Amino acid sequence: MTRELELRIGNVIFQNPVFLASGPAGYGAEYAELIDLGRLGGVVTKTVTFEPRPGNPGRRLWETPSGLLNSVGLENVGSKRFFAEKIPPLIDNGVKPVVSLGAEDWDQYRRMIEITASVEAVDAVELNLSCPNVERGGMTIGTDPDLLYEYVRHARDVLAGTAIFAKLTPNVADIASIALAAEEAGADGITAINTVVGMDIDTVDGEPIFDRVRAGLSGPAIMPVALEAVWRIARTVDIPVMGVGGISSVGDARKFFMAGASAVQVGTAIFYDPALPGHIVDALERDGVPEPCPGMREAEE
Amino acid sequence: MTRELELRIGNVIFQNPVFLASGPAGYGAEYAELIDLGRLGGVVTKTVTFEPRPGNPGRRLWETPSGLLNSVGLENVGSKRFFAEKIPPLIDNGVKPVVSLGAEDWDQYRRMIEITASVEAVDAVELNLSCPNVERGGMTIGTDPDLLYEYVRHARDVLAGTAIFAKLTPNVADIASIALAAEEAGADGITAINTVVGMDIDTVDGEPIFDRVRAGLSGPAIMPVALEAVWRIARTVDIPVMGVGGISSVGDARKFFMAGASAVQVGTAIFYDPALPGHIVDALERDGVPEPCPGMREAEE
Amino acid sequence: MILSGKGLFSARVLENRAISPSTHLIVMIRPDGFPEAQPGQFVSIRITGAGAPLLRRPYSICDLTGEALTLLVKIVGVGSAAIAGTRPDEMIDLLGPLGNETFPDPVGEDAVFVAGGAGLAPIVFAIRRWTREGTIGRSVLLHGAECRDELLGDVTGGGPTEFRCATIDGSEGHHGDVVTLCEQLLDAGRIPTDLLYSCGPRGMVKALVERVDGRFAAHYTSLEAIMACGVGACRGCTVPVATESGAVMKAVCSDGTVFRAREIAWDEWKD
Amino acid sequence: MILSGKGLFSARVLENRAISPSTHLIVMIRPDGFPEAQPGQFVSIRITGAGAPLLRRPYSICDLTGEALTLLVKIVGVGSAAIAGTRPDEMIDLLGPLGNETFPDPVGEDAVFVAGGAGLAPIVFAIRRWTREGTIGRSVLLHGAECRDELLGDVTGGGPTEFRCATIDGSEGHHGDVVTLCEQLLDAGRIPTDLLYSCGPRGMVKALVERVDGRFAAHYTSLEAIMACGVGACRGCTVPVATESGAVMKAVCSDGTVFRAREIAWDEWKD
Ligand SMILES: Cc1cc2nc3c(=O)[nH]c(=O)nc-3n(C[C@H](O)[C@H](O)[C@H](O)COP(=O)(O)OP(=O)(O)OC[C@H]3O[C@@H](n4cnc5c(N)ncnc54)[C@H](O)[C@@H]3O)c2cc1C
Ligand SMILES: Cc1cc2nc3c(=O)[nH]c(=O)nc-3n(C[C@H](O)[C@H](O)[C@H](O)COP(=O)(O)OP(=O)(O)OC[C@H]3O[C@@H](n4cnc5c(N)ncnc54)[C@H](O)[C@@H]3O)c2cc1C
Ligand SMILES: Cc1cc2nc3c(=O)[nH]c(=O)nc-3n(C[C@H](O)[C@H](O)[C@H](O)COP(=O)(O)O)c2cc1C
Ligand SMILES: Cc1cc2nc3c(=O)[nH]c(=O)nc-3n(C[C@H](O)[C@H](O)[C@H](O)COP(=O)(O)O)c2cc1C
Ligand code: FES
Ligand code: FES
Repeated sequence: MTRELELRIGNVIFQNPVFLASGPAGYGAEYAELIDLGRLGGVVTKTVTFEPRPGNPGRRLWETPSGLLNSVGLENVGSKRFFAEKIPPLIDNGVKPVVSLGAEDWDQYRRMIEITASVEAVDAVELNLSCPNVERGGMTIGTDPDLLYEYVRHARDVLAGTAIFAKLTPNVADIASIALAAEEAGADGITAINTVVGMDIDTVDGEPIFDRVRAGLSGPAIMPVALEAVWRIARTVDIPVMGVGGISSVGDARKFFMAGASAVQVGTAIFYDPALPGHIVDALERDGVPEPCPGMREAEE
Repeated sequence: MTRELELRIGNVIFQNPVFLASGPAGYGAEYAELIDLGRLGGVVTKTVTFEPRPGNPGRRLWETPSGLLNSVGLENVGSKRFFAEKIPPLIDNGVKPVVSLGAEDWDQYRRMIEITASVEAVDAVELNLSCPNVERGGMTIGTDPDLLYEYVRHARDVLAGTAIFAKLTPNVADIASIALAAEEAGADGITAINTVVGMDIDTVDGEPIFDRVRAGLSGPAIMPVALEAVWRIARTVDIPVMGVGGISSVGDARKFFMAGASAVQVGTAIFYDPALPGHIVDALERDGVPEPCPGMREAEE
Repeated sequence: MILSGKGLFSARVLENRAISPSTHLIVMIRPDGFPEAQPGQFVSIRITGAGAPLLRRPYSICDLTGEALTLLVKIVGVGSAAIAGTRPDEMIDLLGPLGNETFPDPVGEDAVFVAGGAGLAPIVFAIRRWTREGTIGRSVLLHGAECRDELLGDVTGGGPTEFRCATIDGSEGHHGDVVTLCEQLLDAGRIPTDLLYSCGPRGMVKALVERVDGRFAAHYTSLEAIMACGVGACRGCTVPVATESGAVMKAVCSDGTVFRAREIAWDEWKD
Repeated sequence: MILSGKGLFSARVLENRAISPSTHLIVMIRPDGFPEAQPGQFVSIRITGAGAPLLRRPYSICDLTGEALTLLVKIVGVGSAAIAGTRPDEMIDLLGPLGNETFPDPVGEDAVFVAGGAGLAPIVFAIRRWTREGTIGRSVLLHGAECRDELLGDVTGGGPTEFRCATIDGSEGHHGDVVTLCEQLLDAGRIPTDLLYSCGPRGMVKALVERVDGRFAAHYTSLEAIMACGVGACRGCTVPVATESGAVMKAVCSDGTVFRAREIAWDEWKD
């Protein structure tokens, strides 16, 4: 009882439903020697903002039990260099980019959408409405359905024909209602989840590990949280859901499809197992895409 | 740079700030042979509801990476048997109980508060406004500041002289604002956090692990999430905060004090290391209670 | 019955012997102060090492003498693999003895034991002890497994009067499941019908209840469930038990591990 | 410079030798196809076993010959302990060689090497290789540690012209820190001033920059930072580097590991 491998969003076709999550793999090229990117459904590039961002000072990574805290702070080269230098090598090598667009504030966001609209080679974007590391925008948008609606709606209006995924933060009381707002605003798909807010403290110096204190938790520790978010969203919206969060084995990927995801993204796991995305594709090619759990579509208890 | 061990809430004195969290240790007596309960600051008993509850059917426990999902569903003997059978043995053995009160609905809750008020031996309660396993009440109350205010206010009005802790769920966008509502309603302290919502799927039968699908995630996996919640709450309210969530070493306990907690609770860790609560008391007696991080009280960036 | 004296112990491994490709018999020096225990009681083992699984792993006591504590460990995952990999002189951190309801002593009566796979462990303890103490009459042990490699053989030492096995694939002993073997032996009048003691996969015990239970005077079974505390506190290991006023939830760890098999509300108990 | 050819390899351990109570020299058979590497490059090792830490652990290449790949591993936590505990014939999963900027060849000039603790690893690689290839003039290795037990000795094989060590507690060699030793030797005119190569704790390298850097024609240092990807993708291992237009963030893994020591914005780089 399996589904086709191909994922279609309007006219946009992804050869299979296995992606690299935004961030860990950078612009893709950095992993080109280690992961056969052309075999994947696509690579979600690290979030790009209109202007370049230097990212956060101080420590940026810290391990926790089965988890990784990061406070990279959306370091990126900015939209200009991104489209000029980072996108062409992907396209030239047969890699399907999904461009993750950041939202620092409304003005920067609009310009980001505008410049994206002008790049023909890009026909799929993911709106990062959820990064917990940016002071302005970021998390606020992803926790407020009305604001989120405006952002998604604007992207929908400008980026006709482009597949638009809205990436959501789990740091809300009801992620499904946020997903619904994104769907109503015209998103073609939902990506869930971004990192879970967390922090750690260095007991030796008695100071928080990160300069900005809070950071984003990823990795196997959050897998159950991501799975539940996907389940809840998939029951609520009619558009496809990309599941992401702690996938660290083929079995984990299968769980996300069973929870109702139409695609999966691998993030943190590539740090220790760059072969995993390929193994998931292998498994799907061999066994097909798992069907959702029978109870997945039933009415909420 | 350390603080006193004793924790005072009004006239209620706890000999030290180390507690057993509500649930894992049951009514306390079950662990009496394994943990020297009388050495602890107190034992938060498992949540009791006015009427007995059979708890959830199906599987109730499942391990995840560095985490434990539970769907016990507040199984308990009900308030009558609880006060008659479970409280006296604790008191008789010099154990300080903190009674965790459940809130199924307004009516049950009022009756629960009423009966509690009539039990003189009890001078400390924790309001479980956050259990994700109960259909009515539970999580809804903990995510709605207005509703939560009503519940806490009522307890405050009826339970004069009793130390009241409000236990919060992390499954909200802004736990600090919920804590503030509890403080305004008259809570003497905040307990944070309850379990994080999660789920898992059995890839063999393609069904959710739990009959009720969602469950509560505890253990080291959620430690960074709990720590951040405590930090944020401690910066926001002026009442003491009890930190709970994934504490599995003396070092973890120290982190919570550094994040601004006035006390800690140990839950899941007692399953594998029943000696841990005692070791934390040892460490605090030896080195004192760690001071909060210098940056803890600074204005929010 | 509340059996007391449980505690945390550190036990030194004396011998670790593979008794099948996936199952080890681990003999430890009985730790100082380790209390007397009964068949059906268990210990809960802490798995250590970098980020080992959180929860302790429960193991039935497979034998307890004045000198030694024996466990039977089948490798099914990371925890059991770690335990099965311990070497002589290594220490095992265990909590026990746990469980308050145990296999009742047959006080001279005959008994049939049905053990599926590693469910053999508490059965072995019962047979060894009662044989040593002379409190059992005729004893028949029926042991079932998927195939020859999964069979654990008669590890009972001073064993039962009679030992038979069944394999699903027929690679050794009776070709088929052990419940059918039991049924056939009952039909043939070849085994006693006083007492039935069982331990094994839920499907096996449920089949025993459905197909042969009524032909015995009593049927006691030692159950398994995923456990966290092991002491009745967390209410995580519950099993629905039928009572006059409907099913009530009992904790396998503290209200068991032994139950009267027919009292279990099998249809409401999902794995 | 972008060095390519990195990949995933599985390397068989040939020898594991303790060179101090807490440090092991691990010699592996150079895996088939493992590319040529330069001093300052590193490999990233996957720690396996039940719930091992998520991230790979980065280790400088301590030597690479046609046959062997050598690492120097100081035990500081769970990952390093696992690697230091590998036995001959066990396999190590490694990603590498990583790092794009390496210690530049001295092409005949004299050089001073300052190595703090396990920072000796890439220094050893540089000295061994340049000595083998005859591209280095006089070489002086200054090695510092807390105490005698932490000293790693001269593990360079075909080593430097001169080797001195310093211990904070004075239990061996110069009594004091290695930077002061370097300063004194400079003051006494006893060491060359062409090139300085360093690797060690941040405090040591920072002190070198503050106190002796200006007396050398050039100072190259191989840095460490907590890493996730090791390939420049995640931007987790950044170090602020002073440029004309202010500090920019460079990745230790892909823009390093070797930097001109004085370019690092040390005051902005917190550990
Ligand atoms: C009271 C009791 C007595 C037991 N006695 C024995 C014994 O004598 N010999 C023996 O070999 N085994 C015994 N078991 C089963 C043993 O505890 C499990 O095989 C072990 O916990 C699996 O751990 P793992 O880490 O190797 O497997 P995991 O990787 O955790 O899981 C492997 C499989 O085992 C299942 N499982 C996990 N935990 C448990 C659990 N606590 N109980 C049952 N299934 C579980 C999982 O669902 C999974 O299907 C007993 C269990 C109980 C509850
Ligand atoms: C490019 C590079 C080359 C290195 N070369 C060597 C070498 O040749 N020999 C050697 O012994 N060590 C070397 N290290 C350091 C080594 O990677 C760490 O000691 C190791 O990762 C610690 O892992 P652990 O699990 O044992 O310790 P953990 O339990 O993770 O931590 C122990 C301590 O080490 C710190 N730490 C954790 N991860 C790192 C990290 N990636 N880098 C630095 N500190 C860390 C922690 O903050 C903590 O203080 C190198 C590091 C880098 C970045
Ligand atoms: C180092 C790092 C950087 C990340 N950067 C981004 C980012 O730029 N944009 C984004 O939407 N998500 C970012 N994420 C979040 C991931 O895309 C993903 O949602 C999250 O890590 C959970 O998945 P995982 O557990 O598989 O990593 C980042 C995660 C990590 C660990
Ligand atoms: C098995 C189990 C049962 C629990 N029951 C309750 C409960 O009855 N009431 C409550 O407020 N919290 C309950 N909790 C939550 C814990 O008190 C605690 O908030 C949470 O587990 C996080 O802490 P930990 O990681 O130390 O376990 C329970 C947790 C577990 C694991
Ligand atoms: S395992 Fe906790 S009640 Fe049985
Ligand atoms: S470790 Fe990822 S950029 Fe250096």
